[in-house]
Amino acid sequence: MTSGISYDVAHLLGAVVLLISFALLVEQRVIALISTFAAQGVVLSLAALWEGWSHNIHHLYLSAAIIFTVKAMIIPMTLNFLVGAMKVHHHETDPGLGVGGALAIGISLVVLSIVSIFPIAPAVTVLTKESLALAFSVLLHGMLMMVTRRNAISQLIGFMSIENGLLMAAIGVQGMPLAVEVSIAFTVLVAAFIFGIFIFGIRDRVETLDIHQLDLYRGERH
Amino acid sequence: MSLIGSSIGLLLLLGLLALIAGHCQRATVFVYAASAAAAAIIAYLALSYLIMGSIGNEIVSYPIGLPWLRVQLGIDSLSAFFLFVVNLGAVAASVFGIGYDKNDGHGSHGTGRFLPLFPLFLAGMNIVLVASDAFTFLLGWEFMSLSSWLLVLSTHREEGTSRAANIYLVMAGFGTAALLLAFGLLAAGNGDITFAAMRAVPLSPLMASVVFGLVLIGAGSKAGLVPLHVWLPLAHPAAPSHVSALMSGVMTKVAIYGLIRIVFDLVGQPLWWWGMIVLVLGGITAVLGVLQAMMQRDLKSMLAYSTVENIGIITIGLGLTLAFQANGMKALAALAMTAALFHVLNHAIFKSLLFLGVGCVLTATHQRDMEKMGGLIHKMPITAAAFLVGCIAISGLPPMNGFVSEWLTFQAILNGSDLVQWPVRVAVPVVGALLALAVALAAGAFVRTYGVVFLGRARSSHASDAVEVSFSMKASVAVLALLCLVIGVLPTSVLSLISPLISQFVGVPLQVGSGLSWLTLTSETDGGGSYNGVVLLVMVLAFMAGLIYTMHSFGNRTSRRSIPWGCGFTDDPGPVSQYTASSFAQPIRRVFGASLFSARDHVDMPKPGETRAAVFRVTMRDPVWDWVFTPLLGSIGALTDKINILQSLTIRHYLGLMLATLVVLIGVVAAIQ
Amino acid sequence: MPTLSSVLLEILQLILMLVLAPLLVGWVRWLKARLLARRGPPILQPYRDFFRLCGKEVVMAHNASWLYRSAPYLVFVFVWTAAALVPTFTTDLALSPAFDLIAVVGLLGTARFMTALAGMDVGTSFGGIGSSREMLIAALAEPAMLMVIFILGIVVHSTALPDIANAMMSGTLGLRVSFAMALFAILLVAIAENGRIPIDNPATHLELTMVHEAMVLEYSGRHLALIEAAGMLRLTLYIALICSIFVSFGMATPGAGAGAILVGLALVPVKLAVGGAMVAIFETSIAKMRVFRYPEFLAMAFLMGLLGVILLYISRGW
Amino acid sequence: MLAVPLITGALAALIPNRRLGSGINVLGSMGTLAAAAWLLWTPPVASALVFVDDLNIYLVLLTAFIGFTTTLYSTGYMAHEVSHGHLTGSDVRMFHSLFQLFMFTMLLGLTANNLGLMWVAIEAATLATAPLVNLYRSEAAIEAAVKYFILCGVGISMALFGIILVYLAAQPHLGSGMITLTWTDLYSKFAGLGGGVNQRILELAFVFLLIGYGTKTGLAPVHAWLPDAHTEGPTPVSAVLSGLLLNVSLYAILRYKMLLAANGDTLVPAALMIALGLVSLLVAGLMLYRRRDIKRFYAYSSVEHMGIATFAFGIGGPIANFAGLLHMAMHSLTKSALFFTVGHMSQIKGTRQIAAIKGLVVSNPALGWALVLGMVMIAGLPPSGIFVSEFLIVTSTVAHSPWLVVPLLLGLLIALGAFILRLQGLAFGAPTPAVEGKAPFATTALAPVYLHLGLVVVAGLWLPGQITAWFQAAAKLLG
Repeated sequence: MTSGISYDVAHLLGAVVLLISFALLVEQRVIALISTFAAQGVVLSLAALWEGWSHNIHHLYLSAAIIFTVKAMIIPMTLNFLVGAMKVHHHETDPGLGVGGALAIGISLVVLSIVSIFPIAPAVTVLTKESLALAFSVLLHGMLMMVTRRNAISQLIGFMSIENGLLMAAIGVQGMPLAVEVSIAFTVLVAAFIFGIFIFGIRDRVETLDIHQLDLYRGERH
Repeated sequence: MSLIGSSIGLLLLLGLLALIAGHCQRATVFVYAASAAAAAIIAYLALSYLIMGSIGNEIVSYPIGLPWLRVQLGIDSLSAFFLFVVNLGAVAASVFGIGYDKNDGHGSHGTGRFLPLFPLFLAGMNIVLVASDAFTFLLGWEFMSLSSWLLVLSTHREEGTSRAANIYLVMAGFGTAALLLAFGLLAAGNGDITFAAMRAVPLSPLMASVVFGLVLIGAGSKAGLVPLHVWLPLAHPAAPSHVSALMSGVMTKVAIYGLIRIVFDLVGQPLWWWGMIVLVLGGITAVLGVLQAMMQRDLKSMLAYSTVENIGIITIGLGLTLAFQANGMKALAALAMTAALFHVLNHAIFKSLLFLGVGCVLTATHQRDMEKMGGLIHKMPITAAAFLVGCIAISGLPPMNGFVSEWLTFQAILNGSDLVQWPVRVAVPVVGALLALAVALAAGAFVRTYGVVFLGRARSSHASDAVEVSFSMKASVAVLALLCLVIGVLPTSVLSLISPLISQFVGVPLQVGSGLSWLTLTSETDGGGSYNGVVLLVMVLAFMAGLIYTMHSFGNRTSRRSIPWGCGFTDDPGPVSQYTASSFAQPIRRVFGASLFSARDHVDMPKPGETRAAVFRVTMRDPVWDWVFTPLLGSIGALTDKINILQSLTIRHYLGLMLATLVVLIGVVAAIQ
Repeated sequence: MPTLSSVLLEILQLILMLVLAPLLVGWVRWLKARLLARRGPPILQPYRDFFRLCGKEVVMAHNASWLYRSAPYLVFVFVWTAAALVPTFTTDLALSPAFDLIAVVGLLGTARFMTALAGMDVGTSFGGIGSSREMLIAALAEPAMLMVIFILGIVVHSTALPDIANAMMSGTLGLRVSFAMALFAILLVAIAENGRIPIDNPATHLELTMVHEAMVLEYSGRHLALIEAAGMLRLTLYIALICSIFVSFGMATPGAGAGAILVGLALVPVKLAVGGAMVAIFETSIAKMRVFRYPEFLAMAFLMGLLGVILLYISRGW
Repeated sequence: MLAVPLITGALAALIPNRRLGSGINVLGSMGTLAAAAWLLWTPPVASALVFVDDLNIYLVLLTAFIGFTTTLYSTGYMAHEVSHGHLTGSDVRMFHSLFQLFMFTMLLGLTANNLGLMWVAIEAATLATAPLVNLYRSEAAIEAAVKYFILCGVGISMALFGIILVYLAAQPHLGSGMITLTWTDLYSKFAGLGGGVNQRILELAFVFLLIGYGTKTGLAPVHAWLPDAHTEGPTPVSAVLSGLLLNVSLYAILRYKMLLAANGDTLVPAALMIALGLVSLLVAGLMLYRRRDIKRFYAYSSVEHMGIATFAFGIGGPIANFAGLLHMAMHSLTKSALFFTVGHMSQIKGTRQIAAIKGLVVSNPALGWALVLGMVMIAGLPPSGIFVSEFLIVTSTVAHSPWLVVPLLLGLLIALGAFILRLQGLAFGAPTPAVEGKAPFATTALAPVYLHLGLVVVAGLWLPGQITAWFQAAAKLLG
């Protein structure tokens, strides 16, 4: 029965990650987005932990730890700091698509990912397929978020949500080497770093965090 | 053959030399002289090949080109004939170039930088002619376009050159693309791009027709076949005159070579309706070309349009050849192909002559506008005489060479009634009428040109201050003029150059009349039509001598000069009262131009008492531009504007695009699976 | 190689054309005057004019070049050469095998080319008008002429004039509608090429109506004599040409005896006289056209020719 | 070889002196080139992390070579920018060190045997060049850098997802662990199994990899970062972005295509590559017409040429693959040369606006003719290597599927039209006034240009046997 329980728990955790990504899609306040993102990190690290425990893969513990520290703690804290440093108002919103639109498109993306992932692999276990499909959905949601949001911080969160999707896929596939997670973590760190620089750079120059303002400087508009 | 290869190599080396020492006057002279020598060697070798049927090794191979297909240069009778034609023009142009004043009416300095391209251009044309695989052929073909494009650009500071050059190279690229596709289809059987392999591949009629269409587009655009001729009247005049001579007189022949090489050699048995298409296109080209030529004020544009006309005449011959060959009428096919090839040679000679003559005029007057000339026959007698010969020849009048090839073409047309398929049978007389119209209009156009430029009185100080040009320039036009006469008088001598080629492609040689008197050109063995240049020349000379003697012995020999009849003016009304080029063309413009080119005369006549000058203006529109190219360019422009939106989207839009691409591709893959 | 008799006949032909041409023109002028109820000049007046002009001093424009001076000779020689090729009384001419109908048209073309150039050489407005219109007329006439040649080419399978005349005389071709069309076309062409009414009026010197006369307006003395003689020769040539094709009876064939040749010779003036009379009658009964109606006139000729070709195709089965 | 740029980069970061820094930069690149050349004589040793075979050896050489010429060029360029106050000394220092870092990532990406490592290297290349794009710190540069970073970052995540899918497919056969991401092992296993691996997963993976690496390759419609990054960055950076980065990411796509081909017959990679290649070619070709900024013009031309190369690999077969490889090399050489001329030109004329520059062959003959030569070459006219590659691509496409030739030729013609139009405007006509008559560093600026173009001309007429052998072997590997 362990396999049954392990399946159920993994299933549950994966679904929660997806749900949180829906929450990310519809959440409008920037500050709240950061907290939601942190929650996603926590659930993801739990998923990694569970996967490692149920399949007895030790390096996944390490992965879980990295995910927890980076995604659930360091990055949200950094972002909160940024928000504070740049005096972003607590009620500043970034509406994106609106609840209805975000949900409609989000659900169709989930359908797409299931339709595309499920038929491909009769040989692979159901769990792998499912976690892949969920991961793909999270990834697509991250992209959707980047497409619809204007605020630099919400964009950054969308970007990292994509990374979360990737992590989820890496965890879901058995025996993915550690190098991958480390590299992801590494990338995300640097990403945050660079983003921070850009955000400050943007702020220095443009006096706003609204990415939309940058569009004024895109090349050869006329 | 290896000598030909070396000569081409020499031309390439000369290009490099000129690149290094382009500024030095001596180097210029040397480069032109050496180009002339190299071209002369090739022409000599080609001639000896045609006469003797062999010049040693027919194929040489060089360690360049594609890794698995080294460049091979080969010669056969077709190559040899065109090598002769091309290098004949090249020698004349090179000799002319020695003396060609840098300040040739283009007002450009720094032409020295463009000098390297002259031998490279010659090399490019020669490479096309001796290529024995598609890669080398297209390499030479593009090289030829490219170097001539840069030569056109040597006058880049002039208004209009840039547009001309741009249209030229894009059209050339278009033509090359069509040829590339044609070669690809020819080779598709086994992927082997040597001509030998292509000959061996049998094509289905459909595939052969597609190849034929592509070649017609590819070679036709280079040759200047309507409606792909639009670049030609822009580009040819823009180049320096000796380059114009090469482009018009010679490069168009390379295009004809391409057409013959692929359609007659590589594709195989033609279908009858190919002949029909080529024939009709040729007729239309001839008439449209000459009508436009009639209406040009710019000397070089006029000659360029006349090239379009002559390409039409050549094409008519080729179309008839195809039609006859498709019906298995070998003797008539031989006649028609002889006509076409003869005209190739003739046009190369007299068009080079005319362009070089215009080069002389430009050197002397620094003008291209006919309306500013006049009376040059007094200032430049030798140029004027040579140019007159060219005008008679290009108008297709005896005793010059142009008449001979047009006569042959008419003979071929008159036999077109024997064809089997009724559409061609109806087309043949109509095309014949078009050809007759074109030839007669050409005579009108050249009367106009010669009359306005060389005859009458000088219309500007440019013309009245003109002086005769340098020796090398005079020499090259004089020699070409002599050639026009010699070929016109002894046409049968040229036939012996063409007959090996005819035997190779048609299967039977042209049957020169045997039962008839010496040196008579006949269309068939048993009579048919006939023309004898020698008899004509002898008669004309004898009658002239007799006549002059008679008139001067028995008539009044005195003469005096006076002012001409001025329609009631007692004072000399001056040169402005002369008929101008525009007024000469006016009847033709009213008759043909009004409907074909929407030609309109606009007269702005001041009211009595007003002191301003009256203004006369002619507007013309080219139907090909209006119907084909302007809409095409417009739609590309509109498409460009639409797609340009992609340049300035926001980051989020781009991400959306990425997402959409992902979704679409996944959908596609799912569909494939 | 040409036989001796054909050489002799050729020389006879050359002289005959030269002699008959002014006579023909004199006859046409006299007849026209009579038709207009005038007395008219004597028929031999053209000869007198010719010799009178030859005796006069030449007056040339200051600007006239060597081309202007040599043009009359060249024009005369080319037209005369062409005239020597058209069978009139015999088809056995020494030069005929050397030149066919197209070559004859070409020779006349060269003559016209030189005339037109000469018209532009003096640098006045009249010469230009004349040259310009002359070249327009020639261009319009040429397709119609080709149609005539095409019809003959289909039937006779040759463009050689003796072949055509022989074939027509043989009577094997029968009467065909196409020939009527061809005759009609070539008549219109001949009118246009010779500058007769309604295309041009050889008698006018009114500036705006001149075509041929405008080109040669500045010529005088012996030059004018040659130009006029060439014009007469050309008219004779065309009438002879039409006769040799369409009313070719009575001509001597190669190898025919002296009697046949004499019959042929006797018939030539008769044919020319009838042709000339027709010209005179036609000219007096019609008015000159505006320049821009020429295209209609000659297009009619061309269409007749084309119709003839197509009818011929039909009659022979596609 | 890999160590040299890394050390040089560190050194360059440490040394404050600008002249010394650029000297070290040049020396380092020379060392890299020498090390790469040394590879030729040492038999390739495959380890789990790095390996060398016929496909990447030529790209390594090319990369090292262009890196070297670019550093040569950048000495003069950077000196000019500093002396005109566009950049500060510390900017140049950053440039040198990041440039060497970029070279390191490129070479690592090319030689990596581990798919993860390759991914990391390519991602790191983005990170190294994003600050370089932003070197001038103008608003437009920030926008370009942000766009570059975000689009490539998202793109590369797609690629990672693809890698995970590849792993998923291979895992049942190779087991877990690093070996399953080692390319050589994967390849031999796939080839050995002969179709045993789940092809549908691989095909799906290829979609992600194509979009991911395709973003970096600059394939339309995911090319959007490319024009801006090329335009706003300093010219040496534009040259290496266009000449090297695009190649390396296309190389990455090829590696996966080889895996799929080894596993068995599949239409998907070919179809997708052909489609994206054609779209890139046509979109970029049309884009060229409305360009006002000369560097952006060239950037779109890069998109176009990457499209052509991708198309060629999509067609497949020994000749088209050969042509694709040749096209990549020729495009790199020509395009970097063109960027050099453009940088030089904009420094002399003080503008990058196409409309504001005319008559270069008159005012600056050496530069103007280099531009003419380069533009003619890139437009695919002979005697250029690009002519050869395009010829081969078209002829092999005709043999493969004739109808594809029509859009291909159409795209080539459209691009040709744009090139000729712009070239004539820039090079000919009456010259426009220059900010400075003659740039003091003409030699270092133009020597690399003529060197590159000379190589392209030679390649257009004659390819050395060794290079042909590499290309043919690699073409065979590509299937």
